[in-house]
Parts: sequence; structure tokens; C-alpha cells
Amino acid sequence: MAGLATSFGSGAMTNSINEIPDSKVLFVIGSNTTEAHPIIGAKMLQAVRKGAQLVVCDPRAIELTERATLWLRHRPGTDVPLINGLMHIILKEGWQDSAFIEARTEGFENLRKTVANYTPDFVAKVTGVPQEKLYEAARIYATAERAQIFYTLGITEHTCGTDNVMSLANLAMLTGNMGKENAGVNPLRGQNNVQGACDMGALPNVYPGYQSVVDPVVHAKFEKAWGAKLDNKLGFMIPDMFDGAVEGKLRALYDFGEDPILTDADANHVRKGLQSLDFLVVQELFMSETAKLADVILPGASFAEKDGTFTNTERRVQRVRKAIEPLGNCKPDWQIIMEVANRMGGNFNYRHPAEIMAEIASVTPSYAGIDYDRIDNDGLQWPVPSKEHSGTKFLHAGKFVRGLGLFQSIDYELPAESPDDEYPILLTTGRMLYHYGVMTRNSKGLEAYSPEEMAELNPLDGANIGVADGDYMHVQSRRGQLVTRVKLTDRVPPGVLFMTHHFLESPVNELTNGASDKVTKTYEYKICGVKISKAEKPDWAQGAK
Amino acid sequence: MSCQCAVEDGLQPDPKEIKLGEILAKYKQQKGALIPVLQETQEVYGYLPAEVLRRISFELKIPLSKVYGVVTFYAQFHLNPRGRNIVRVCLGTACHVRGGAKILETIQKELGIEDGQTSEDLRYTLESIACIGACGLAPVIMVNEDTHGRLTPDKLGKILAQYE
Amino acid sequence: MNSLMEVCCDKCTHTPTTPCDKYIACRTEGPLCHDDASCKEKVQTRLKQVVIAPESGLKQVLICAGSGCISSGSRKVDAALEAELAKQGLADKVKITVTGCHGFCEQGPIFIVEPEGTFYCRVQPEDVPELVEKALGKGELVDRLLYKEPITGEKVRHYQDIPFYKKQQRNVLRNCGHIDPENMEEYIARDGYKGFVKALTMSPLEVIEDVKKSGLRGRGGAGFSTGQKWEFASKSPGDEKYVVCNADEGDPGAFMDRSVLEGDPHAVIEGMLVAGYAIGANNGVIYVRAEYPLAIKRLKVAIDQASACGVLGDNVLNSGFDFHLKIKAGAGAFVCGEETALMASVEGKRGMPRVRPPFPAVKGLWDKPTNINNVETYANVPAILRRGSEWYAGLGTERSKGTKVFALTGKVNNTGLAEVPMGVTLREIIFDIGGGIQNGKEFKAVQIGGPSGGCLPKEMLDLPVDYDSLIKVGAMVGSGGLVTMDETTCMVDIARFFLNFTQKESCGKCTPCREGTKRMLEILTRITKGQGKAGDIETLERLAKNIQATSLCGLGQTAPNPILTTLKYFRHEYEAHINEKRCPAGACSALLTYRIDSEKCVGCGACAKACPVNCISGELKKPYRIDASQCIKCGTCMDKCKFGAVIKG
Amino acid sequence: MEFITLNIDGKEVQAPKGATVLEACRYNDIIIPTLCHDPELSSPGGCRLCVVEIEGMRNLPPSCVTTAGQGMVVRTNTATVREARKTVLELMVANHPLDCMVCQKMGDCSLAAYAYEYEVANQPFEGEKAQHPIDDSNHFIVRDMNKCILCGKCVRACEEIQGRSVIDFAYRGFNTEVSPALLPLGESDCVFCGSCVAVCPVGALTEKNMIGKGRPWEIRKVKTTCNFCGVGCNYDLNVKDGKVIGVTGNETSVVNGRHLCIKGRFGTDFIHSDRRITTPLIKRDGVFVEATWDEALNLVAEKLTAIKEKYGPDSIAGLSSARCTNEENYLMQKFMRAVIGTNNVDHCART
Repeated sequence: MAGLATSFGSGAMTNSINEIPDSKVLFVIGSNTTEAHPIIGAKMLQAVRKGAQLVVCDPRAIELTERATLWLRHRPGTDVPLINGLMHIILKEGWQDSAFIEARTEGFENLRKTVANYTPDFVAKVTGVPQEKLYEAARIYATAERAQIFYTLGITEHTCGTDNVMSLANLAMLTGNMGKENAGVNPLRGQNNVQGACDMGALPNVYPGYQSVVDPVVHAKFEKAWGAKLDNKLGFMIPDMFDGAVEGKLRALYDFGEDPILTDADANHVRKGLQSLDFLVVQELFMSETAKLADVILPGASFAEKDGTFTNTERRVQRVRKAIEPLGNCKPDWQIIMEVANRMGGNFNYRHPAEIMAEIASVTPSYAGIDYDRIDNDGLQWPVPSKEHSGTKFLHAGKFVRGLGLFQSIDYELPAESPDDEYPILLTTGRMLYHYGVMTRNSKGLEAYSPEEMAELNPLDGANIGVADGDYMHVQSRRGQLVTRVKLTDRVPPGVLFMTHHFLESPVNELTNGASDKVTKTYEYKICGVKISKAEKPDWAQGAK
Repeated sequence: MSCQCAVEDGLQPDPKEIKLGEILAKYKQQKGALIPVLQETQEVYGYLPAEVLRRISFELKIPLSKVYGVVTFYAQFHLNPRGRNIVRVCLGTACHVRGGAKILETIQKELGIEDGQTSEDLRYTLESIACIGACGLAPVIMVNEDTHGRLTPDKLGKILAQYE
Repeated sequence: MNSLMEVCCDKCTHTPTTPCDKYIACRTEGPLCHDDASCKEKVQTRLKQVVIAPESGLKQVLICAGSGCISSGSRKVDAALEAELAKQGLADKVKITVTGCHGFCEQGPIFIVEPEGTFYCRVQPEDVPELVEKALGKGELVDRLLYKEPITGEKVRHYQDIPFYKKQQRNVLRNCGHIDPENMEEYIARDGYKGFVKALTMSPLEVIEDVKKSGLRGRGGAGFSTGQKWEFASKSPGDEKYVVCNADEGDPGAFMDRSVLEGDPHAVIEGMLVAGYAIGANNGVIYVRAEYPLAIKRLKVAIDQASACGVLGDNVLNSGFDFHLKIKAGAGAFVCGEETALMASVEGKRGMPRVRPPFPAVKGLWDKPTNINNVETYANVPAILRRGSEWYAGLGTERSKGTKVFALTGKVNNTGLAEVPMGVTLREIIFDIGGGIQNGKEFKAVQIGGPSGGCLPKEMLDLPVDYDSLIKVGAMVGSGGLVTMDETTCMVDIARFFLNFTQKESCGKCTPCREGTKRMLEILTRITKGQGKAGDIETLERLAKNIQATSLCGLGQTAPNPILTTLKYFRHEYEAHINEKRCPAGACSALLTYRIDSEKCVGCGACAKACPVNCISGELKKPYRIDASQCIKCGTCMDKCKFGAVIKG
Repeated sequence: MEFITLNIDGKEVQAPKGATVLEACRYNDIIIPTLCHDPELSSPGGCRLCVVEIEGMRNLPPSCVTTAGQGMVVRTNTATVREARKTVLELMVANHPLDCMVCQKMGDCSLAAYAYEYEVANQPFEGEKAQHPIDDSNHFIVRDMNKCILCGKCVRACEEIQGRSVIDFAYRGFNTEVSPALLPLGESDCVFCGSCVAVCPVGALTEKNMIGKGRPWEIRKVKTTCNFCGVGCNYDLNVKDGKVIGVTGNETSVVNGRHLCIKGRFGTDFIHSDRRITTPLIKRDGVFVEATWDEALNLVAEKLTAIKEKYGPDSIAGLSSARCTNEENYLMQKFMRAVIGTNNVDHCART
């Protein structure tokens, strides 16, 4: 998000989901959309059915690559050279949108100098993508009247994640594919309310609506609005929290339903951090790996048991409605927080989430026009600056949020950890269709359908270590180890292992690297080195087919 | 989709598979190629085995359900092995009025199989057909490519016996 | 020169890549680009070898190799002939031409000696030595192999004097049986491709105007004006257009398209070329039933030959017009004869019709403007161009022009193809050409137009056969199948037979056809089994009416026609089945009883021996009897009895 | 928008240019029964239930695929039309199991509703009925093709909405069935999005998890936003007796219409998982012990207050959640900032 915020002034998806079926060119990179965002994936397939050209860049063969007009199978971690290479070709062929560059952007000369070094020959060598495919991709994207870029964690979950994002922003601005329908840069947000959590300022550097905590005007506004003295320095990001805990700087953690042991990289480091705390409160639905370490567990309510709103990936604020009473003694999370706050001297007096939304609207300019009545049926896409405003379908029309779009000159950096002689296999992680996070393991149907990890390994690598399809193998990195079942498939190229993070029996984040992006501190989930060997069927799998 | 092709297993490539590969290569770039591919493939295999349909679907990028839909729509395609000799009894109008039904009945008795079935020794497959277009010779049957006309029930035994 | 297709000398530059616009005329009148007596001599000499002239002293044998004659053994005859000619030293004197169908399949294998036109029929290999010796060597007649008129018993020598042919006017079929369909020079020698060359001298719009003026209407079904159809496709905007030939002749009882494809494939190609030129299409597709392997083979040969000499391909005859032709083999679905289903099938899909509009002329094959006609329609086109639309419009009736080929089958003496001008009566076709009903039985009805048509009774025999008259009485020209029935044919059973066909061939897309034909068939089957109930006729009528009104395509809309016409003209037969449990025609086996006439029975016991359920008993030399309670009504006893003692009723 | 004028049932009415006769009728609140038509999908014109009379046209054209024309005269409710529709319905009913009383679709079945409206006799025709084995091969969708009326909406939803074509028509004529290729659905490439179930007008396709759980009139539907990925699909939670028994699509959902993925449609049973924590727990001597809310909340407040006093506000951090609502995230950060006094608040993915 920081990447797009730097380039455009706003980090959200520029366009709307329902623009997809009528798009003519879709450029998808680092996104297994049909599995991670199935409805968006289906809309992409609808576009293909209507004749859209689909360019997919992914090291893995996924459903989208089968349906693509063109598939660029670049090596993991080579997104920046790939995009720079495409821009090199675009400039060489004169396919850039000079009028757009002139009128709407700054920093173009720096970009031009950088990408000059990314010749097709060099890029083909680094990325493994043949030159003619680079040309074809550049042509399809740049010569389209309108083209949209989509990406997800395959782009961001790298130490160079911000660089990757800014490269894509460069590509879009270079060709003028910005600020209109069916043209833009669209990060597909992972969780149901990751957009909303950011919007609400659940970030150490901003208040709701991305208002900086270090901006004195903003600081004064919130002190007044909340009637409290507020801190004006940046807080800890997640990796800082676990580092701080290990170092003794952080003493207590209030965990609001996250399970960082399973979902954050380098699980052993996370566990160690959590164990170092004096006090850990976890508000949860299930006894997660993290909850097991808690001093107090406060039982929250599921989304069906409470009212509220989620903000989806296209910035649409939509209602969550209470369908049933909270189970047992559970309480909606907003009530729990309120009660804790009030016991610590706060003065939180909300009778219903609608009242909280009213307060949000009063302090958050992009949510100013939102209330429960207005979003009752269709929701509203922020920015909604006033009660009269009908929401914003696509961003940056006529003008970027930051004024001029900023070209950044980005160079290729190696991942923090690449495969080597000792750990020769590149481990990359992602999602699959049948589970979401770690919660769907509690759905009987989904669990029965997809009960355990099926790590994807190329048959050649399988043959090397003597595992057959359906066997189990041992995977070890510098940080940890696990046992997983194996699916031999040429969906992954030789030398690459793919796993998901849904299964606590094969906890992939025991292996992943805790190194993170220099700006956003997003972990490098997508690349680390591991070694593999055949394993016996583990105890937890004795029931498996 | 993982490909378990014969070459990888170090086995001799199956000549039928090679033939299928040639058919697919010939038609891959042509639009509307599914039916000719199925026809030529059935020439090679005698019928259309499931794994062959999967390969055709994959190579022609046509969903398997659509391939299956086409195969089951047309009378010409068969999902199960067929007899060495295909006996087609014409039940067209002209043959009907000249006793085609009796011909079919007699052949059923003779071969011990019903319309649409294949004998256990795979010698014969019996089918009825709407019209061969040899109405002048009614009643007619076709055995493989040969047409036999002006039939009476007592001629049938001798005709069928010719086909091993 | 071994073929008219060869160049006369080096001066001739015609090839598919350097085409000459006079190529076709040059084949028979050439050379046209230079004056050279020896070249002219070569062409004329060859021409006389192709079309045997009476004064040449040569003889030609036309042996039919249509599907009908092949199954009667004609390929063995021509092999024997070749050997025998060599043996008797006549190989140089006699030219053998293996032809397509003569249309008189009943009498195959057919063996015609030209130039005098002596017609021998049912010729077997063992007849060949005698034919060679007498007919070809000495010029004598082989009397026993001549055609015998079934009613008078008179022997007929000449082809053109046989009543079956005499009353016909062969336009579409003019080459069938007279040329070697696998040799393009024979087509060209008989004015082939001259119609197309003529078209090239006209503008596409003039061609369309000409075809409109001719009055030609589609020969496959509803009888829509061909010229108008072309006009729609011509006016429909599109950079790419298609010409499609519907050769999915599926009506049981119709085989004229097969005969044309097997006997004169170039006529169809020529018709398609004209259509392509007229509407601006550069690609053509012929969709042929898979059940017609010989037609497919001959078409392939013809397309290859036409392509090899530049009549098909890019810049045809240096006209700037490109035309490429492909064959698509069907895969066994009657409904693919419906034009939208046919195109779906060409596109590799399930052959399910779609709703029209849009019509193919607007959105056809691959969603491009498409003209689709059937084989016979295209085969009519060359002569219209060559001989003029006035000539064509002079044939037939006011609103139905030209000639139509009918496939005459069933209980008629002469089964085969009859081409007659539109407007002749059913009686003329069935009695004058067809020679009346077999075995002296009485004519009862004729099913005209296949499963979509209707059954007409003897009161209708004097009905002129044209599009509009037939529609008025609930039948249709359709593809032109004429199935005649005699007094032993049960009309309920015939309706059941057609419903069984349409029900099996329903594509399943729309409810009325998919479910409705099934229910009608079930009711008809019940009636023929003696299980009919009061109210069945009314239910049939109600279903028929609603299926006609609501079905998606022509197959469903016309499926009830056989029921409605048999109900209209033979309602009493239905009533007899339902109310009296009796089949007046004696055809429905469930309603029959077999008994033995003790007067006629000689007590030979053949019936008892043959009975599959052993329900016939008796003592030798005394009358046998059938136990009706055990009898399965298979009729074997009746077939076996040589004394006509087994009676059914 | 341009409009045309036409006459429907004797009244001059207006309709948008290019509309079908069906759309023109609906635009003017004239009811036409349909089974195979769906505004979201292409129109095959196959069921023939929507036939009408149009002056100058042969037979009874289906309104769903006939374009309305200026000056057209349409009759939607004549005896001929009603009889044709009734016949179509009778033909469908004649090939349909009549086990309505135990059918999951009872009360929500279009065929039953129309058969009732058009007074279809109970057993209109005797004869053969389709005999297909029930495909129960997977955890999510039950396919009873004996109840299928071959409207093909599932086929089109799979192709046109999902872009997958896992199912299609197979065989032909009376034997036509909708089927995945060669194998039951559970062994096909189906991703169990359930779009086919969502569009099925009869009981041929049903959600396995809802079978026997409730009748339409017993169920309360609550529209909400899915809690899995970031697409933000809306759907209806189906509630009976205070329990969520399943999920159905809601066509008013702006992002996704009726369509969902496997998780949204079939994965919400986690709500009632017996693994849910339903009472506050306090760890005493390494073991969790059930506690009252007051005990737990007091303990949390005491501990955090003590740590804040001892080590300062920045020794405490809040880990908020991308799974919780905006209101909860807002309160969480407000709590950290205004009550604890630190900016140490973050949540998982900040991409």
C-alpha cells in the first residue's frame, strides 16, 4: 500500500470489481485470483470469454495461466526486472503515452535512465522469460486502449514488495492507463476487512483516513475529538512488536483475533516474542496457536452475531448484520473493547455500532458521507466526502490524489534469502481456494474436502528425493521444519516448492523468512531456501486417505 | 494437470497415442476441429476412451464437459469398445414398409444381442440406423462399409457369417 | 492428350497461380489464346473420346457405381468387364465409365451401352462374357438382361423408352449415371462450369437478380426463394461470409442428394461457386452425413481436381474472386439438417438449433453472414446461369418453378429417383413413373416430405405436387421423399414409425419436442398394441397442436404432421384400434391372430417346426392348428407356409 | 434511452428500444412465466413457457428471445397461450418425480408454482420418466437429475458466470441430462461455487448442508457481507431457531449478485463449531479456567494499567484484526491511542 501511496497518493484499488467483465486487457501479476479472490477471478474469466486479452505473470501454473492469452513464467523474485524490461520495450517501441506523462506525472527522466539498462536480453536472462514473450506482453498491455493491472501478495510479500508495487505504478503511468474506467492499478486485498482496518487507522503511523500521527494539525484534531492526550510519534509495526518483546521493550500485547504464530513469517521467532511478554490478552473465537499462549482469552462473536461494516478491496463500505445472538457467553468485540477501555478510565459509550460509525464519519474525511442508512443496500465506495456524495467508482480521475503521479526509478534487488547449496529448493507460499486463513478448518464441509496440506513439488524434484505423489516429506529451512504431504505436479517449475498457510499440522511459517520490506515491514513470505527429504506418514495424518 | 506420458515412464510409446498426437497437431490451430478430431480418433481407437477425451479436451482447450456433450450427442461416437464388425440395420421409411423391423428382429436372434449392444466376443456390434439412403434396395443392412439390400430374413445368416 | 484437363502446348499458361479466364471454354473449344490447328485437333479428338460420338465406331459402357448398385455388386461387374474386354481383344474399342447413380436402384446393377443407349439391368459378373461378346462385339441384343415392364411384361431396349425415365425431365440429374464423377473432364465436356463462367461476366447483383427471376426455391424444406436468400446474405454487412451446403440428407426415404453428390459432385461445387460470388463469400463448407462415405470420397476427389486446375482457390479463373471449399462430415444427428444446428455442428458443438432471428444470412457460421442451401438447390444453379432464368422459370407452375427430384420408395414397383417438373400429379409420379403398386395391391397412401411431411390418401392422387398445394393439405415437399403404402400398411403404425424417428432425433433443447414427442409416441405405441383408451385421439390432437405451435425448430414444429394427417385422412383406423382392438390393415401384430385354414393346410408341419414358441401342433398330413394363447404373432409360420394356409386377421 | 410503443393485451405501452417482448412486458408489470430465462445469463429460448401471441408471426413465439418492435401487437393471456403454457408444464410434470412433500425445494420451486397457477393435473401423462442415479458424491451439492427440467441455467451459470463449464448437456432428446463429463461432480474439476444451485428453479440442485434443516417459510434471511476474502460478497445468512443453517445468494448484492465461492456458500458452519470458545478463560498455573466476564475484564484492565504505569504506554501494543469490523478496528486503535496512550497498533497485512 505504501508503494501506491508514494506513486499516486492513495494505496487503494483504483477501479471497481464490476469493471472487470468489460475490460479489454487484464494484466495479472502475483495473484492466483481464481483461488484467492474467486469472484474476481470469475469476473476475469467472464472478460476472457467476451474476448479480453489476459496476460498473467506467475512462476506457478495456475488456473489463470491456463486461460491466459499470454503467460510469462518469470522466476520468483524477479518482478522488478520483468516490469522494467516491459517498460524498456515500451519506450523503445514508442508505445508510451507521452501526453499523459507530460500532463499528469513527474520523475519520468529518472525512470527512463533506469529502465534503459533493462534490455530484453538481460531481462530474459534474469527472469527466464523469452524475449518474444516480453515483447508480446508489452505490446498487448501498452497498445490497448485501456488496460488494468491486478496484483496481490505475490507482489507485496517480498523484501522488495514496495519496489514491486511502485514498478507496476510506473508501468501504468507510462502508458496512461490510469484515472479512468477499465484502466488502473488494482491491489486485491487479502482479508475481508484489511482495507477497513487500514482505513480505520489500525496502523502505527496514521489515524483513521490515513491522517498522519506526526502531523500536528491532525494530532490536535484527534486530541480534541477524543478528549485525550495523544502520543505524536510512530508506533511499532508487527515485526517490531515481536522484536521488542524479545528485547523486553514490549511488555503486554492485546491481540484482537489474529494468530501470528501461524500467519506471520518465522513462527519460532514470533512464539519466542509472545512467550517473553508479561501479559497477553487474546480476543478470539477459537483456541488458536496464539491463544494457547494467552493469559486471558476473551470470547468474541463471529460476524453473524454482530452488527458493523467491512470495507472491501474496491473501497466499498458494506453492512455486516447480526443474524443470531452471540453463542454462549460470547460478546461482540466492540463491546469487549469498550468494557476494557471503560475499566481503564476511557469513556466509551456506544449503544450500537451505528454510533461508532457516526464518530468515524466525523473524524475521517473519506468516510464523512457514510452512515448506516446510506449504505444499507449497496454500500458506498470511499472517498465519500459528504452525505450528498454518491461514492467513488475509480480513483485519480483527472488528477492524482498526490497531485502529479510520481515515477520512481527502481532497481532490481535480490531476495533476502535465495536457495543455495545447503537449502536448494525455493519455498514460496500462497492461498488455495478451499480454505481461508486458518478459520475455515472449522467448517466441516471444507475440512472434509481439503483436510491437509498438499505441498506442490515438481515431479523431477520428487524423483530426486524418492517421493511419490501423495507421500509425505520433511521440509527444513534455517528457521524451522515441518512434515507435509506432497502433490507432484508441473504446476511448479523444478526447484520450487509451493505451500499454503492454512494447516497447523504443516505450519509453513515455521520455515519462512522473517525478513521484511523496508517500508511496510511486510514479511518475505514468498521466497526462502529449504531442503526436502522423504518422510514417514506422521501421526496426525493417520486418518488420511 | 500432471502429464503421465509414456516417454517419462520409459515405456515404448503407444502407436495409437502417437497417431492421436498427429491428429491433434493437425487440427490444433483450426477452429471447429472437435468433431473431426473425435472422428479420426475413433478411427484409431475404435471408440473414444475416457483418457483420450481428457487429452483432447486439454489440447484443444475445450472444457471436458463440452467434449463429453458432443460425444454423447452424436450417434457416431462411442464411449465403449465396439465389435470388429458393425452391423447397421436400416429402419428408414422404405425399409420399414418393406419389413425392416423383421430384419432387425432376426439379426437380434441370430447374434443374441439387442440393438445397440456388442457381442461378448467383440465380433459384432448391432445398431439400427435411421436411413442409409439405399431405399431402392429396401430392406437394407450395412455391415462395416458393405451394403446388403433386398433382404429377407433367411438371407441374413449367410451374410453375417462372412464377417469374422 | 489423355485428358481435356491437360494443356495443349507450351503456349497455354494456365495454372492455379497464373490463371486464365478462358480456361473452361478453352477445354472444349480451345485453344482460344492462340491459333494452332494441331492443338485444336488434339482437343477435338479428346472431346470425342470423352463424349462418344455415334460415328466414331466406339462403344461406351456406363456402369452404375452408386451406393445402390454397388451393394447389388456393380463393382464386380466392372472388374469382370475390364478383364473380359482384354480377353476378347476389345479393350481399345470400348470405354468403361463407372458412373454415379442412375436413380433406378431397384434394377441395379445397371449396365448401359452407348452411344445407342441400350439398357441392361440386374447384371451380374457371370453375365459379362455374353454381354461383351454379343452386345459389344457383335452389336446384338442380350434379350434376357433387358428391362421388363412389370405390368405389360414387355421388354424395353432403350433407356429413354423405359417408362420410369420417359416421363422424367432430368435437369439436376442430367449427368448422374452418364459421367464418371471422379473425372472432371467429363463434367466439363458436358458444359460443366459454364454457368459459373457466365456468372463471372455478370455483377454479383445481376447474378442474384437472375436467380430470383428463375423462381428457384429451396429444395430442402420450407421452399424459401433462393434468390432472396442470397440477397439477404449479400446485403448483410460483413468482411467475411460463408456459403454452406447442407448435405445432411437425413429424411428416411430420401436419397436424391446422395445421388447427386455421388454422381455429379461438380454440379454442387459449381452452384456453390456461383453463390459465393453472388454474396461475396470466399469460403464454403459442405456438411455431409457421415453415413455417406462414398459421397464424401467423390466430393473430395472433385474438390481436389477443381483446386488443381484453379477452379477453386485464390483468384479463380483470373476473376479476382477467391473461393475455398471444405468438407465437414456429420456425426450422426438428423437434427443437423436444420440450418442453425448444422452450423453449430460445423463449429464443433452439439447440433442444437438456436432461435431465429437472427437468421444465418445475418449471423450464421462463426457469427458471420452465411448462405445455406441444400445439395439439390445448388445443383439447380449452373443450368439457370447457363440456360437462362427464363428457361428455368418456364418449367413448373406459377409459384413453384423448375424440376424437383423425388425419391420414390415403398410399395411401388419402380423405386428410384424421379425428376419431374413441379406441378405434375402424385398419380403421374407413382403410377406412370413408379409403375404402380407392387404385387397388384391397392394404393392406400403416400407419405410425402419425410417425417415432417404428411400422409396423403388416394383421394389426393391428382393433387399437383408443388410447394403450396402440399402445404394446404398438411404435407410438404420437404426433401422430396415419397413413400408409397398399400392396403397392408397400417396408418397408425406409420405415424408411430415417424414419431419414433423424430423422438429419437429430437435434440432435447426445447420442452415440447423433447417431452412431447415422447408422450405422443407412447400413446401411439399403446394404440398399436391394442391398449388405446378413449380420449387418446383428443390427447394426441391437443399435444400435436401445442407442439406445432411452441417448438423451437422445424423438427419439432413439423413432428406432429404425420399424426395430424393420418388422423385427418384415416381417423377410422385409429378408432378401430382403440375401440375394436382391431388393425384394419392387419399390420399391428399385437392385434392379429394367426390361424390355419384347414382347407388349405396339407399337414406338412413346416409351420410347427419353424414356430419359435412351439404353439403349433398337429399330425402330419392333417390340418395343423395354432394355440392363440401361446402365439407371439411373429409371423414365421406364415412366411414358411408354401400353401397360403396361414391366415392372419 | 429510446422508447418504442407497442400494444400488449390491448393496451398501448412503451418499452425501451431493443428490449425483448418479455422485457417489454415486465417493464409494464405484465407477468410472463419463465423457467429457462435469467436476466443475468444468455437466453436459449428453450423451455417455451414464455410463449405469447404476436400478430403477423407464425406459431407462438417465445417472448424471451423475440425483440419487441414498434407497433407490435402482443397478446400474453389468451386461451391459446394459456393452453400452450399448460401443455409445456404438463410435459415437464409428466417427467418429474412428485415427491414434493419431502423435496428440499418445496415452497421455493418455480415448477410447482407455475403448475399450481396453470392448474396442471397431477399425472398428466402416463409414461416413462427419467431414471438417473442421484449424485451425492461430494460434500456440498446434491444433484438429483430426475427433478431436472433441463432449463440449462446451471450450465450457463457455470460457463458464463464462473467461466468454467464443468457441466454441460449430455446425450440428446428425451435422454438429455445435465452432467459433468464422465465422472460424478465430486471427481470433476468443479470448484463448488454453487452458482448452479443458486440458479436452479427446481429441486434438482440443492445445498447438501441445508437438507432437512428448514423450509423456506421457517427461515429468516439476513443479508450480510462475507467474512472471508477482500472481495466483499454479500449473501443471506439463513437462520432458523437462532441458528445459521446455511447461506444463499442474494441477487441485490452489488458486487457478486447471487454468486459466491465455496467458502462463502459452504464454509460458514464454523459459526456453530463445537470448538468455539464461549466463555472467558483465565490461565491459572498454566491451565485455562472458565471465568465470568467481570473477572476477566477486571484482570485485563488491572494488568494493563499496572504495566502502563510501570513501563510506560509504549510497552503495550495492540494487534488489531483485518477480520473484524471497521467499528471494532476504530475502537481498538482509539483504545490504544486514547486510553493506553501509544501508537503501537498494527494489524496483519498492510499490503
